[in-house]
Amino acid sequence: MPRYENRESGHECPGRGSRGKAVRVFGWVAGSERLGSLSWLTIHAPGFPAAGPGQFVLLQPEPPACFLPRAFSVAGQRGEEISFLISPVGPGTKQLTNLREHDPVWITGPLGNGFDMDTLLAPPMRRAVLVGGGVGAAPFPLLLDCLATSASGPDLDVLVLLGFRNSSQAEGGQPVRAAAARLAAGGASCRIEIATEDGSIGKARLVTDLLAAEQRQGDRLAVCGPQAMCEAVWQTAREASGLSCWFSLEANMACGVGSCHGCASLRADGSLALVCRDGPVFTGESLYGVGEQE
Amino acid sequence: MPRYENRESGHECPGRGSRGKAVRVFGWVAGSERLGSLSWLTIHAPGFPAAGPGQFVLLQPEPPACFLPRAFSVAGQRGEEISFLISPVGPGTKQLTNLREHDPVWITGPLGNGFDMDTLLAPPMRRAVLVGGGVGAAPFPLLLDCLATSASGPDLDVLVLLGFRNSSQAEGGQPVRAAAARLAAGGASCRIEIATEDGSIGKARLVTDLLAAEQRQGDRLAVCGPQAMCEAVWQTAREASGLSCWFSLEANMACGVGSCHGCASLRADGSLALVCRDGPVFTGESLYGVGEQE
Amino acid sequence: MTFPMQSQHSSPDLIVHLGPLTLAHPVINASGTMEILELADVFGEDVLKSPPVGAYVPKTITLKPRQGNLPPRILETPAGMINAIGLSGGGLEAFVGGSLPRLLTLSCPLILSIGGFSPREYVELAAGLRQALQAGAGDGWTQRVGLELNVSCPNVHSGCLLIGADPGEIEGVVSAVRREWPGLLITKLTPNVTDIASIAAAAAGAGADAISAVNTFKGMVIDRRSLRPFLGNVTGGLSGPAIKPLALRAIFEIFARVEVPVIGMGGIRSAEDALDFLACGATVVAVGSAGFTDPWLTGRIASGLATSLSERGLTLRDVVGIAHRREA
Amino acid sequence: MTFPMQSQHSSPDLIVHLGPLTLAHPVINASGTMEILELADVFGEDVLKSPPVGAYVPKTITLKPRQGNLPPRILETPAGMINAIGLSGGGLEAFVGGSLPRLLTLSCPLILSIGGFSPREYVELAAGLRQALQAGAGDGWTQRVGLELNVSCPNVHSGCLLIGADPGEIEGVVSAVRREWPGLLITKLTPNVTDIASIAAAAAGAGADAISAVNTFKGMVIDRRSLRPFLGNVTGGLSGPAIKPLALRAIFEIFARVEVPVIGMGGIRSAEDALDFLACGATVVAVGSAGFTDPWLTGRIASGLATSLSERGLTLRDVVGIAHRREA
Ligand SMILES: Cc1cc2nc3c(=O)[nH]c(=O)nc-3n(C[C@H](O)[C@H](O)[C@H](O)COP(=O)(O)OP(=O)(O)OC[C@H]3O[C@@H](n4cnc5c(N)ncnc54)[C@H](O)[C@@H]3O)c2cc1C
Ligand SMILES: Cc1cc2nc3c(=O)[nH]c(=O)nc-3n(C[C@H](O)[C@H](O)[C@H](O)COP(=O)(O)OP(=O)(O)OC[C@H]3O[C@@H](n4cnc5c(N)ncnc54)[C@H](O)[C@@H]3O)c2cc1C
Ligand SMILES: Cc1cc2nc3c(=O)[nH]c(=O)nc-3n(C[C@H](O)[C@H](O)[C@H](O)COP(=O)(O)O)c2cc1C
Ligand SMILES: Cc1cc2nc3c(=O)[nH]c(=O)nc-3n(C[C@H](O)[C@H](O)[C@H](O)COP(=O)(O)O)c2cc1C
Ligand code: FES
Ligand code: FES
Repeated sequence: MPRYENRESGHECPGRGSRGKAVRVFGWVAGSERLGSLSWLTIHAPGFPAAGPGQFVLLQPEPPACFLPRAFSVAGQRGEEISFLISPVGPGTKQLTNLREHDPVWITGPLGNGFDMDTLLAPPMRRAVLVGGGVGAAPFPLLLDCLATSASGPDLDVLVLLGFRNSSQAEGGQPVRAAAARLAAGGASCRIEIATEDGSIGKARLVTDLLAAEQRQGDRLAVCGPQAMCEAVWQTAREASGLSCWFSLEANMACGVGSCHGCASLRADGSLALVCRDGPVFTGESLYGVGEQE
Repeated sequence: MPRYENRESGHECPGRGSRGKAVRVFGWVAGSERLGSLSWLTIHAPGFPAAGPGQFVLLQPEPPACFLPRAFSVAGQRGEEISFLISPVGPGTKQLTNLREHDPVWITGPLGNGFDMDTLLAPPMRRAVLVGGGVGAAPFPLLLDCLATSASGPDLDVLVLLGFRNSSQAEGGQPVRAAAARLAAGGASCRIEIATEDGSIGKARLVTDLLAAEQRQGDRLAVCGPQAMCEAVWQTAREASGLSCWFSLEANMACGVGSCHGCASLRADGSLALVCRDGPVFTGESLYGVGEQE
Repeated sequence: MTFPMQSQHSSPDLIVHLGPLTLAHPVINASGTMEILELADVFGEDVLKSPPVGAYVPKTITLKPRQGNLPPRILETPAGMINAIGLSGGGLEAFVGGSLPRLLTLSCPLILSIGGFSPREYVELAAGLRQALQAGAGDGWTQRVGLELNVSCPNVHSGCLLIGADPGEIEGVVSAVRREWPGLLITKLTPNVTDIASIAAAAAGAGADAISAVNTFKGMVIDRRSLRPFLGNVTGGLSGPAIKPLALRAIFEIFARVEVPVIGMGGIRSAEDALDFLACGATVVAVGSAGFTDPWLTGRIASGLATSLSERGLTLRDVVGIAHRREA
Repeated sequence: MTFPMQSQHSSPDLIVHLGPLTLAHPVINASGTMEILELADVFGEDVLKSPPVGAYVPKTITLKPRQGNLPPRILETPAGMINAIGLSGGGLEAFVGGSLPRLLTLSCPLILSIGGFSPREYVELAAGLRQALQAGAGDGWTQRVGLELNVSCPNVHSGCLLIGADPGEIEGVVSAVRREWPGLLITKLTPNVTDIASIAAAAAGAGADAISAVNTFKGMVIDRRSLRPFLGNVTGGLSGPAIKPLALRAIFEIFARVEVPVIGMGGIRSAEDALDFLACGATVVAVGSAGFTDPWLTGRIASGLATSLSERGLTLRDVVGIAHRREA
């Protein structure tokens, strides 16, 4: 049975209070599974604290193929077992997805702000919509598990929209499905829609097509995916009214903790934010502004 | 059953005629066994020609941990299966000894001159003495197999003297034992003596102690090991008379084929030899001269 | 959290004096690569109580607040990384009012790095810091705080790099700052010059108490998709293990030329690397990019140095510059 | 033996002209890193019949025979290697009498690299080669043979490096050789200078038809056991992927300054790397240390370039210098 399946949603979401509690520990691979073109990697990390949804870690196998560690969203956590959804795009991610059980890995985290669950769930709460593109689905299993253990868990209305390149990449959506099933098992309403660009599942469409068809006033959106998708989601969401959007960004990182100032990202007002320290989660307004659509 | 055991000595020794026939091919690991602190690595190398004893190859796994390939004596060959005795001393050798079956490896060779079997066996042939220190035993299984298939095979008198740091390293001598057994099975006289520096096998002694006790006029010595051991063997051998010595040298290499001029080694006359092209096997006289002992 | 054993890395064998400063061990961080207050935010306050560094060096301070260059600003390269941060930070006033008081509570010495866009700016920065320290750091602050002139940042379009490549300019800046700054004065050099030793000699001649080298090597990366420069700033500075052999050569040449102590850096990620720099002539070594992987690396390297020295039966003093002496 | 498909890497799309020379493709070897006659000895004569290179560059020729530096002469470094060969070879006479006739039978152009210890030696070398070629290479030899002045070797203790770091010296050597050499004249530059573009401008101004860059970066390695310099020559030259970002920056700056074509090298090991150099302004690229791993790498890179260009819908001409132009 795959590791992401059939587990109770046992994660205690720490809220945003995990600053000051990050660690750097030497862990090892507890499991690694291919999910189509993505991989589900689980690290046993002794003493690793509870991560919040949208928080990330730095991973570096020992011995490393790359000089710097790489950043990954925490996709799931069961105590000291932390899981990641990884897309093998370069040497760092390829080394990680080729690791075998017991291979040693340094892990630093949890890092960054993550999605602010209090704000996401603050009344008047209508519906949480999770929008993910490709490996951008990574933070959602943990986010769904946190919703399941939240006070309002059983009363929630949750919609998950995932876009993938093709059916092989879409296999990477399985841990999200599993977490959604756990949430629904607790009584919440939770639905998943999947779009593939090449139409290998359903007709060919983008995740923004799903969003345009589904979005309603008052939806709270948690978004993670490639930059172009994020911008398109923002454009789409602005056509409905009263939506709130939080985006989880990526940037090349070196330190992950605010030391190097390398992960700067331009905000709407022309200022620079550090993705690792000020993010990775930002509001749509701060990133893309409230000005007119071009 | 370990790969180096119980095989017929089936290798057709090519003599020194293999120049101009080297190849660079993409092979894969056919087997890897720990022998104490050393490893026996077998690569399946499609189209690889017959190597002579003392010839070497360049190995580089794919993807490589190191920028440059690394040089290794051919320790055994059965058709397209080439074996190596490897001591894990740094990143290159550690990557190689950690490879698993089917892992891909680039292999270039056979390179260098190797031991000249015609001269080694030229009449009046008395006895061939193989002297190896540590992983310097590497070329001997192939050398013994070549002796077994040589015309004079059944009439030979062969003595193998191996020195190791301790009993763990001495396990690396097993492929030499196996090859010696094959040679003896063909009718030759073949004896092995082993010395360990820490006395974990027999009493604590050096391979030169064995040599001093065993050497006879007219012995032909094929020597491979650390530089200090080679020099000590030369000093010891000069105390007997009429001995001929051939030494297989090491040097840091980049190209292995005479392009980079990096592997230069100083000869007795002050000139520089390229270990990869002019060696790796040199006569004792050319390396250490015939002058007075200090 | 794994933490280097305090007992080891403050072992008396490792104590070094850098002018008036006393360092518990010779392994410090390189400017711009370790923000200890950020580390405290992320990992907890312990790092402030027992900092892993022999002395702490904050990011280069500029006179005015700066955002730095447009992203992207960093990329990994073979065995290294390239950066084009371009000196981002709140500027002198924010530093003096914000970080400085907290940094002064650290148990280790502080080395403040400043970068100007003209000789005058260096002087203003030094004067501003001196005033703040005189007011807020108590008597004897010169025994706890040093100043490093970053005349070597490759990522800003005017000012410091130009100063750093010209012995005459260096002399001007160093001697002007020398008049304003009573404490330890370090000059950090760029390796992007024909003859770094003569620049070091100019700095020492003008009153620098120590030389720090090297800053990053100027390089660039091409974006694979567009075939245009990858970094927002077009060029950037290369650091990490890739440059270690080049940095060692620079330290070797500087040590042969000047009498003042040298702070060596460039690609250090292990105690062995640190030994290499000491052997070439560094009195103190700094860890830069490799610390991004492990914020406690400086402490671990100090522990490793202690072990390695005792295994070799050598003292720190024996090792500094040993590569210049014939084998015994 | 795996061999790059001839059909691909001599595809007309890849043909480049370097002065009077016509190269089937723009990927050549770097001097001192590929001895094609040795390759023929080891792998067989095929390599001479269809050389993988667009032009062949033998090791730098000196006037007198030289053994080069004492061993050890090479060591791997992070993502690269350091060497201190120090120009070993049989000297001009041996080259002219030995290798030259065989090299002239190659189907690709030949670029002869020379290194002198004084301006006079460069002139003598050029004159000696010109005479040999006039005598032995038939009419029109200038369309098949070029000359590269190695004024940039970091591993010899006098002469060429000093020349290579000074615009005035460069002008002297280049203009003197220019009078002796009627064919393509390339100057190969050292990156160990403050401003490589102004050195390139001096060479072009004095009559060089092309600039080749970069030679190795001066570095050193410490022996782990003795803590003394590892290389017999103390310092050596760093090459390989580690230096690629630095080399790209040099090419970018040279292209912006001079009109003559640039031969770019430094850490190339893939078609993507080659594209990076073309984008920065190289007309031809050279493979050095990475060829030690694979003697046919030049041919493979040429094939890869052809594929990559056609995937991008670009010609060679489009790509050369594209990093200097704004995105469309
Ligand atoms: C907060 C955060 C969370 C993340 N979460 C996840 C996750 O959960 N799962 C996941 O798979 N990934 C995640 N990522 C992305 C992941 O960190 C990167 O995919 C990873 O660093 C790639 O490393 P690599 O060595 O495989 O590739 P690299 O070779 O380092 O490439 C990294 C990126 O840079 C680009 N690049 C490199 N060199 C060049 C060049 N010369 N020109 C142009 N582009 C270049 C590559 O195309 C690639 O996109 C996250 C990133 C961040 C910042
Ligand atoms: C012809 C030939 C045949 C060989 N046959 C065999 C064989 O059959 N089996 C085998 O195990 N080995 C053999 N070797 C040796 C083998 O090539 C080396 O052990 C291997 O290259 C080491 O690579 P590495 O990456 O593991 O270590 P590296 O890190 O490359 O170290 C290589 C050597 O250099 C030294 N070194 C590296 N850096 C420094 C430094 N800074 N200061 C001082 N010393 C340094 C190391 O101590 C080590 O001895 C042979 C070598 C040659 C030339
Ligand atoms: C991201 C980054 C930022 C840096 N910022 C500064 C800086 O602000 N001031 C400075 O003097 N050097 C700065 N440097 C240079 C380092 O201090 C150091 O000199 C250089 O990186 C070489 O060391 P390393 O190879 O160990 O990284 C920076 C380097 C990096 C990688
Ligand atoms: C072992 C070795 C020998 C070299 N010999 C020469 C030489 O004789 N003449 C020369 O101009 N450059 C020489 N070089 C420099 C290379 O031609 C090239 O400029 C440099 O290595 C950078 O390219 P790379 O990073 O691809 O190796 C040598 C380089 C190496 C590694
Ligand atoms: S990754 Fe270093 S500051 Fe964000
Ligand atoms: S290893 Fe290159 S010449 Fe011998």
